[in-house]
Amino acid sequence: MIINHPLLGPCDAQEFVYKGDASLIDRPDGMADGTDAAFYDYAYLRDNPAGEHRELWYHEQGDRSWLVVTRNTVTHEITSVELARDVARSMGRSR
Amino acid sequence: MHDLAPMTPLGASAPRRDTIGPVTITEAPDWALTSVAARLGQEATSQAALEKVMGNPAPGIAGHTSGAIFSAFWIGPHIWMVEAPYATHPDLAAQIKATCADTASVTDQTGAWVRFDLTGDDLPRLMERLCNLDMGKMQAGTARRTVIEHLGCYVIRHADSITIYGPRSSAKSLHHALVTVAKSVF
Amino acid sequence: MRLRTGGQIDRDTTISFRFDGQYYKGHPGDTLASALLANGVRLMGRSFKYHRPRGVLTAGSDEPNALVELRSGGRQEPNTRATVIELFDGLRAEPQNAWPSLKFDALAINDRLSPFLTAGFYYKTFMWPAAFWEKLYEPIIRRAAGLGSITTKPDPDAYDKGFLHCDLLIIGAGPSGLMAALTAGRAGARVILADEDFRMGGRLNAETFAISDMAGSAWAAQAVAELTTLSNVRLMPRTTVFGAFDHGIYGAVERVSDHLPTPQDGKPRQTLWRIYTKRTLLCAGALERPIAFANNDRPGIMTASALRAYVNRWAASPAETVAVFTNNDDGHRTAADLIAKGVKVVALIDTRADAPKPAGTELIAGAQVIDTSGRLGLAGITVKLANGQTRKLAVGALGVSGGWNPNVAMTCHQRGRPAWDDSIAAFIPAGDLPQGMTIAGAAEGQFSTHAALAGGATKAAQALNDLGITTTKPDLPQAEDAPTKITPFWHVRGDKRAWLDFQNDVTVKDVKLAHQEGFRSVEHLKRYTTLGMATDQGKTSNMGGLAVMAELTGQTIAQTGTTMFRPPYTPVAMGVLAGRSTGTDFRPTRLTPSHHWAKEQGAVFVEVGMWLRAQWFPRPGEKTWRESVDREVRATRNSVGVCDVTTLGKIDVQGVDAAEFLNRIYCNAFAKLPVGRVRYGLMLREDGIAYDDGTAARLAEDHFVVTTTTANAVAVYRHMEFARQCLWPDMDVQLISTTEAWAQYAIAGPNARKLLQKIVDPAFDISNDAFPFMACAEITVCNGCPARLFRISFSGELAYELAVPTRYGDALIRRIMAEGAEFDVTPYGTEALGVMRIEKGHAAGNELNGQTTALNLGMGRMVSDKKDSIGAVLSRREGLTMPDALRLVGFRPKNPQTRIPAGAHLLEKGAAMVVANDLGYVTSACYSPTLESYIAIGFLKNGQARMGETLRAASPLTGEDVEIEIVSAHFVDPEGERLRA
Amino acid sequence: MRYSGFRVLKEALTGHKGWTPAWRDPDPQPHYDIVIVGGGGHGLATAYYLAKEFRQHRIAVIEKGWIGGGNVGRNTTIIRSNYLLDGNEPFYEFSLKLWEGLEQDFNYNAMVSQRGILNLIHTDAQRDAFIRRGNGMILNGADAELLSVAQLKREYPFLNYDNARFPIKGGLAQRRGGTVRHDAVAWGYARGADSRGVDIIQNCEVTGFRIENGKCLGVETSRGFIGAGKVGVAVAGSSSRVMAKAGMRLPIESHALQAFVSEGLKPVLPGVITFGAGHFYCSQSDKGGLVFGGDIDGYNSYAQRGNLPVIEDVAEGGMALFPGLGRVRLLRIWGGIMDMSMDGSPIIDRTHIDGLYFNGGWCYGGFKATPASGWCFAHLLATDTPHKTATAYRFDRFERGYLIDEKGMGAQPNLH
Repeated sequence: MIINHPLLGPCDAQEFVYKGDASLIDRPDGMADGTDAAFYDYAYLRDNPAGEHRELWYHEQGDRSWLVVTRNTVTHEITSVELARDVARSMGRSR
Repeated sequence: MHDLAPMTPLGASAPRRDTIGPVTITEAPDWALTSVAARLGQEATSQAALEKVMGNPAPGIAGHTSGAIFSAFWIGPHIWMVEAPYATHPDLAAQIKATCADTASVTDQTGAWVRFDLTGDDLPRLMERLCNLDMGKMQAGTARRTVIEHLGCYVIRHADSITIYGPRSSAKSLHHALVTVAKSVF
Repeated sequence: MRLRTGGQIDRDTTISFRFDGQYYKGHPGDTLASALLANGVRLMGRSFKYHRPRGVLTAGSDEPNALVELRSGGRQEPNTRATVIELFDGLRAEPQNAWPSLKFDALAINDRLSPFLTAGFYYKTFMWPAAFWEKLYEPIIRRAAGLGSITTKPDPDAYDKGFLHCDLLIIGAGPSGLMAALTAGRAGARVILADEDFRMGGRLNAETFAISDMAGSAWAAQAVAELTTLSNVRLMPRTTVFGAFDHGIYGAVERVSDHLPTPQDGKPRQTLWRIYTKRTLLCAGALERPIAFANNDRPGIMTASALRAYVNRWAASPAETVAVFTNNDDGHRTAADLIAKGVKVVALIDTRADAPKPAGTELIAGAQVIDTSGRLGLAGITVKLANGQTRKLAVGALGVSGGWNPNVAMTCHQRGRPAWDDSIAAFIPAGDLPQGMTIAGAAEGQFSTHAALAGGATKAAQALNDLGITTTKPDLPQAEDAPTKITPFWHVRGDKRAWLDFQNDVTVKDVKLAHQEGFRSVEHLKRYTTLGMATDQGKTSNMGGLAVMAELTGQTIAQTGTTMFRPPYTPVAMGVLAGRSTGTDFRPTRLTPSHHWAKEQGAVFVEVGMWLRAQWFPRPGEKTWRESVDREVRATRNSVGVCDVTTLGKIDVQGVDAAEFLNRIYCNAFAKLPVGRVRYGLMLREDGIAYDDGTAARLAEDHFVVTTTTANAVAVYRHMEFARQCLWPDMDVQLISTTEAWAQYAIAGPNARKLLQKIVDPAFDISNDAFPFMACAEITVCNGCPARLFRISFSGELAYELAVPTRYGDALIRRIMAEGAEFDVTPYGTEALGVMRIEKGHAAGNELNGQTTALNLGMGRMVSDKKDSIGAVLSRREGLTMPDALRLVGFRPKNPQTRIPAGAHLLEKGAAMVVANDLGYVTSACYSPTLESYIAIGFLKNGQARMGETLRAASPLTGEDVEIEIVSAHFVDPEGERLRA
Repeated sequence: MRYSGFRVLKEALTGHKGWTPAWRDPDPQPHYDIVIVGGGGHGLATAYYLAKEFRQHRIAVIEKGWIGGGNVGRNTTIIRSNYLLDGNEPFYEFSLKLWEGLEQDFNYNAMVSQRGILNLIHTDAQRDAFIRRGNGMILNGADAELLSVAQLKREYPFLNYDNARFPIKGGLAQRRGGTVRHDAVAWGYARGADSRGVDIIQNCEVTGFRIENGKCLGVETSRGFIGAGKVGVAVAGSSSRVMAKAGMRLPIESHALQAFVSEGLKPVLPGVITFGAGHFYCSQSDKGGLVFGGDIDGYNSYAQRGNLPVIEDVAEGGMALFPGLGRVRLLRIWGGIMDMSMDGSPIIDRTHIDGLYFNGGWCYGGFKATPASGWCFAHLLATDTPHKTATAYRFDRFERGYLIDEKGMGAQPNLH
C-alpha cells in the first residue's frame, strides 16, 4: 500500500508500523472517578467497521510521525491522511 | 586531547573504499552529527538559531542544505540533523547547544551512524535495488529516510553523489548489501 | 519435424541438449518444446492422476502438460514448462511423475482403475481401519501424487530484488502493448513495457499476417528497435508481472539468467521487481481454449493456435499430417498457415454447418471429433459427420480451437469479477479493476490486430491524459480487422472420458458427478474435483468446466460465475521472492563496539535479537562453558569484571515537560528525581501488564537518558512517541534514540571504583560520598574524552556503567583491560551477566514475558495511585490482583548439585502430574558459583507466603523432577550492602 | 447413504448412478429451536454435535454464500494442541482428540494426518519458554517432545543448520499434531448434520436480529424472517459486522492472513515445521503442494487478499530455514479474514441478549479448533452452561482481567 504522508508525500506502507483504531488517541483520564469502565472500552472494544476506518500508523522508518489514516477496510482505498498530533489537538487533547 | 584511538564503523583504523564497475563506495567516518529538535513553541527561534550557526538556511521538509562548513538535513517535523567535519568540530553538539540554548533539544548523533558516500555513473541503477525511493525524481538537495536491507537509513541526493547513513552497529551488513548489489548490477 | 524454411530461429547455430536420456539438436530461438517437436518428440510428460501420456497443449506459459525437471542437484527445477524453457547449449531436462520410464509408467495402471478413482472418491473410503490411513493408504497416495521433485540441496544461485517507478506500466508486448509503448514513449512519459517472452511481439511472432507492408514479427522488431532508443522507456523482456497489489504496486519477476547454463559470476538468476506505477495498461492478449471430447488428451492434440505457433515461429510441426477441429473462424487460420508451410492438413472439422470453405484442405462442416487413437501419441481421430456417419482419419496431430479467452487474470487480483460477452463467447474484464488499470487489445476481447493496435494507442493516450501528459495520435499501420465468428461449443457428448483439466485428469464425467452430489457452486466444483487447481491455475481448464456445469444446472455461464483469479499470474520461485535475504544475510547483524576486541579474545558469540553479543570468554584449559562462566562470575564478585552493555536501548528525553512525561510513562514516580541521580523505572502497557524496565538518569532539569531492555528498545521508543504525539501533544518533550551513539560498559565488582579511578579524569571525584549508588554524571576519561558515568548495578556488586562515543568503544575496552590488569579485571559475557542477575533476583526477559504484572514481579507497591500513568488503571482489575496471584520467588534444590530446569512447573510433593495441581513455573535457572549451588527464580501462586516450603520443580518434558525449597529471589546480598559500598 | 470402499466399488461397476447429494438444499422453515448463523466449519460442527451428541431437533444452519467458503476453506490445514496457557490447552487437546476419531464418527475421509508438528528453537530463552509450554501440555494430558539438534538433523536433514543467521538449537515436537483436508471437514460435518435432519440453508444472508425486550426471537434474512428459540452466531471474518446488528461492539479486530501453496512436488516434508526466528510455517499436502503461511498483513482488513511485503517476508523465512526451496514455485496466494481478539484467544459465550450466543475471535487458530468449538458451542446452546474445557472463553474476561494472552502481546490484535 501507499500512504500519502501529509509532509513527505506518497510512502510505501512498509515503512510504517500499524497500531489500530484512531480512537486510541482518546485516552480516558486515569484519575477520574469510575474510570475503569472507560478504560475497558478504550483498551478492548472496537467498531471494526467493514468500510471507512480511521486508524493510526507510525512512520517508524521515516520521519517518526504518527499519522491518522482514513482507509476503507474492504477496498483498502485511502481517502485522507493527517498528522496524529494535529488530530489529537483537534480532539482537545493537550497535556 | 585524549589518547583513545577511534575505530571506523567497519572496524578498522582507516575507512573502507570499494570500486565496482562505474561506482565507488566510500566509508566516511569523518563527520560529526547532531540532532536539533525545536522546543514546543520555539520552532521559529530555534530554526533561526540553527541558521545562525550554519550560516545558511535550515533545510525544509525532506531537504538537505550545505554550506562551507555546516550542512544539515530534515529528519522530522522541526527536527534537523546537522553535519560538520569531525576533525574541526568534535564538540558539534555543545557548540550548537550553546547557540540554541533552551530553544531546542540538541543530541550528539556522531557515533550512531555509518556514512557511505556513493560516487560514479549509474547511481540510480544501484539505488533502485536497495530502496523504494524514486531516484529518477529525487532532486539534488533531497534527504529521505527509508528502508535498505531491513535497516532504517537516510539517503541524501547531492549533485553528483549520494550519501547513505545507516545504523552504525549494522555497518558491516549495510556495506555487504551495497557491494553485493553493485556486483549484481555492474 | 523441422520445416525446411522459416521460423525465428538461428539455423546457422546448432546447439545440443538432452531430454529423457536422449541427445537432440536445436537452434537459438527454440524453446525446449519446439526443439522436441522439431525432433519428432511428442511425448513429454504424464498426467497427475491417471499417468496418461502427455504432450504439449499450448505454446506458452499456460502449458499444463509438458512439465519437466530442468537441470540437476541444487538447481533441479521441477514442473518447468517445456514451452517457455529457452533452449541453451548443454540443456538437460528429465521427465517427471513417471516410473520406471516416460514410455512405460507403472502407475498408468491408474488409468485402468479410473472407474474407481472418480472425483472425490478418497473422501468416501480409506476410513477403516482407522490406523491404516497414516500407515498404509496415505503413504501410497503421497508417493503417487506430486509432480516433479526437488533434491532439497540448497539452491546455489543468487537472487536480487529492486524497486521501479513509472507513469505507465504496460503488461504484454503484443501489438497493443507495443503500440501503447510507442504512443506513451514518444510523449516522453516514464514507461515500463514488460513481457514474459524472451522475444517481444506476442502473437505477432506466431502469426503470418502483415502489418502495413511487413510481416507482423518484423513490425514488432521495428517497434522494439524504436523503443530501445527512448531513454524514458524501459523494456523488460523475460519479465512476468505476476500480481497487482494495492495502490498501483505490481510484482514482477525478471528471469535474468534462466536462458544461460548458469548465471555469470555475481549476477542473479532472477530479480524481483516491485513496480510503483501511476497507471497500468494490461495488454496480456488472449488464450485459446480446447474442446472436450473423448480421449482428447493424447500427445499431438494441442490448441490450434499452438500448432500454428510452432509452425510459424519455430518451423516445427509435431507431425506430417494433421487435422484441425474448430468452432470458430480462427481455426481456419491455423489450417491455412499450416498448408502454406507445406504441412498436410487432411481435414478441417468445423462444428458449424455453415462454416466458410477453406482452400487446400477438405472441410467437414457440422461435424465433431468423437474419439482418438494412439498409445503414446496421436495416430488417428474418429469424426462424426453431420449426417451421423463416422469417419476415421489418420493424423499425427490435431489442432483444436474452442475459441479464445481474454487473459483477464490480472484484472481480478483485487476482487474484480469478469463479465460474460456473448459476441465472443468469453469473459471480458469488468468492474473493481486494480487502481489505475485499463485494458487494451485481445485482453479486453478486441481480437483483430487492427483493434489491438488502435486500442493500445487510444488507451495509452487516455491513461497519460489522466496524468496531464499530452500525446500525439500515431498513424496506425494497416492490419487485418477480421470479425470474431464463433458458435459456442464446449464438449462432445459421449460415454468416454473427455478431458477438461489435462494435468489433474478432470473429465466431463467428474463434473457431472460433482453436480449429481450437489457440489454445484463454482467453488465447490473446483474444490471437489480439483478442476483448475493445476499448475496452469485453470487457464486451460476452468472455462470448459464452467460451461459443462452451466449446462447441467440449466443456468447461463454468466449465472454460473467464475472462480477468483489470484496472484501469481504464473508460479513464482521462492528464491526470487526472498531475494538477497538468505542464509546469514536473512537479517542484518548488529555488532557491539567491543566486537572486534572480543573476537580477538576468542569469545563465543550469541544472537540477541539482531545483536551478536559475547556469551562467554573461554580461557585455555577450560573444557566446558560452565568453567568459563563460573570463573567470570567469581572474578567479578571477588575483584572486578567488565561487560559490553551497549545493546541496552538508550533514549534521550529532553524538554521542559520531560520529567512529567516520564512520570506518566513509568508506573512509579519520576517528577522529583534530582539532577545527577538515576532511578529504576517500570513501564506498564495500557492493559496493566509489565512492559519493560530500565533506568532513567537525570542529567539536567530538562534532560533525561532512559534505558530500555535490549529486546524492547524499538517498541518502547515507538510507545513513547505515541504518548508524546497522540496522548499529550502539547507537552514540551523531544525524543531521540542514542542506543548506537554510545559504547557502554558495565564495570562491576569490589575493585570497580579503583579501576575506574585510573580511567576517569582526576577532575571528577567518584568516591562513594561524591558519587554514591544511583548517581550519574557527564565526565571525561583518558585525558578529556567525553563520557557518561552511571552508578547502577545489575550484578548486585559495586558497579558502574561507563559510556563513551561509539568510535572510542574499542579503545576504551582495551584501556580498561590494560588498567585493570593489576585487579585481574575479567571480561564477562551474557551468561555470567545472567547468572549474576539471577543470583540478585533481577527480573529479565524470561520474567517480563508480557503476561506478568508488577504484583507478580514483587513490585506491586511501585504502581503509584497518586498519579495517572499508563497502565495503572487496568492493572487494578480483579483478575490481576487476586490474593493468590503468582509471585516471583527463588528456588534452591535440596541437593545443591541438582539442576533446576527452567520451564519446569511447580507442584506439591507427591501431587499427581495434572494441571489442577500446577502452582507456577520456573522462569530462569543457573548454577551459582557464588552459592555453589544450582538456583532458580520463577513464579509461584501466593509465593510470598510460602517461603521455606518444599515443592517439586517437575519437567516431564526433559525427564527432570527436583525437590526445591522456596526462598527469596535475592540470593546474594539481599540488603544491597555491596552495591552501596 | 453410508460411504465405504465397498460402496465406491459398487458404484464404479454401475456407472456411479447411485450417488446422491451430500446434503439437501431445503427452503427455510418459519421457526427452528436453534438457528446457527454461519455455514463454516464451526457452525456446521455445532449443528452436527447439537443433533448427534445433544439430541437437539429442529436445527438450521444459515449461510450467506456457499458452505465452507470462509476460513475453513482457506487456511493452512494444521491441527495441534501445543498451547501454553491453562485457559487454552485443555480445549485444544479436546479438539485434537475429536480430530483423532472424526472420520469414523462422521463417515467422511477428511484425511486427518498426524504427521507431527515441530516448533524450532533458536535461542536459550525460547528453549526455556518451550520447555514451560511442553510441560504444560503434558500436565494437560497432551503429548510433547523436546528434540535435540542431532535428532532434528536425522528427521529434518534439509533444514539450514550450517549457514543460518539464527541457528537452530532444538525443537518442540507434538507428534499427534498434523494436517487435515480442510474442505472435507466442512463437507463431512454438513453431510453428517444434514443426515440427522439439520436444514443447511445456503445463499441466505442474515440482515438483522429480531430482539424484543432483551430477548432474541430470531433472525431477519434475505429469505425472510426465521424464528428461533436460540440463535448461535459463528461467523468468523464477519463477527463484528453481524453482532453490530444486535447492537454489540466486540473486543475484536479483523485482519487479513495470507496463505500460500506451491506447485505439486514428490514428498519432501515429513510434517509441519514452524520457524522460530521469522514468520514461516510449512507442511505438504497429500496432493504434493507445500502449504505455508506467515504473519498477518497487520492492518484491519475485510479484503481476502494481502500485499507484497508479507509475501516477501514469508519467502525470506522459508529460504532462511530451508535453502532447498529456492526453485520451488509459489502457485497460489489467497487471504482469509481473521477475527483477532484482544488477547489472542477465542470467545464462546452467551451475550447480554437472552437467546443470543456467540462463538468467535479465533484469530488464526480457528481451523484446528473446529471440532471442539462445535462441541463446546453445542454444549453451551443445549445446556446453557459452558463445556468444561471452554470455561475461560468468556466475554467479561477483558473487563475483569482474566486474560488468556499466549503471546503476551496485550490488547493489540495484530501482534497475536
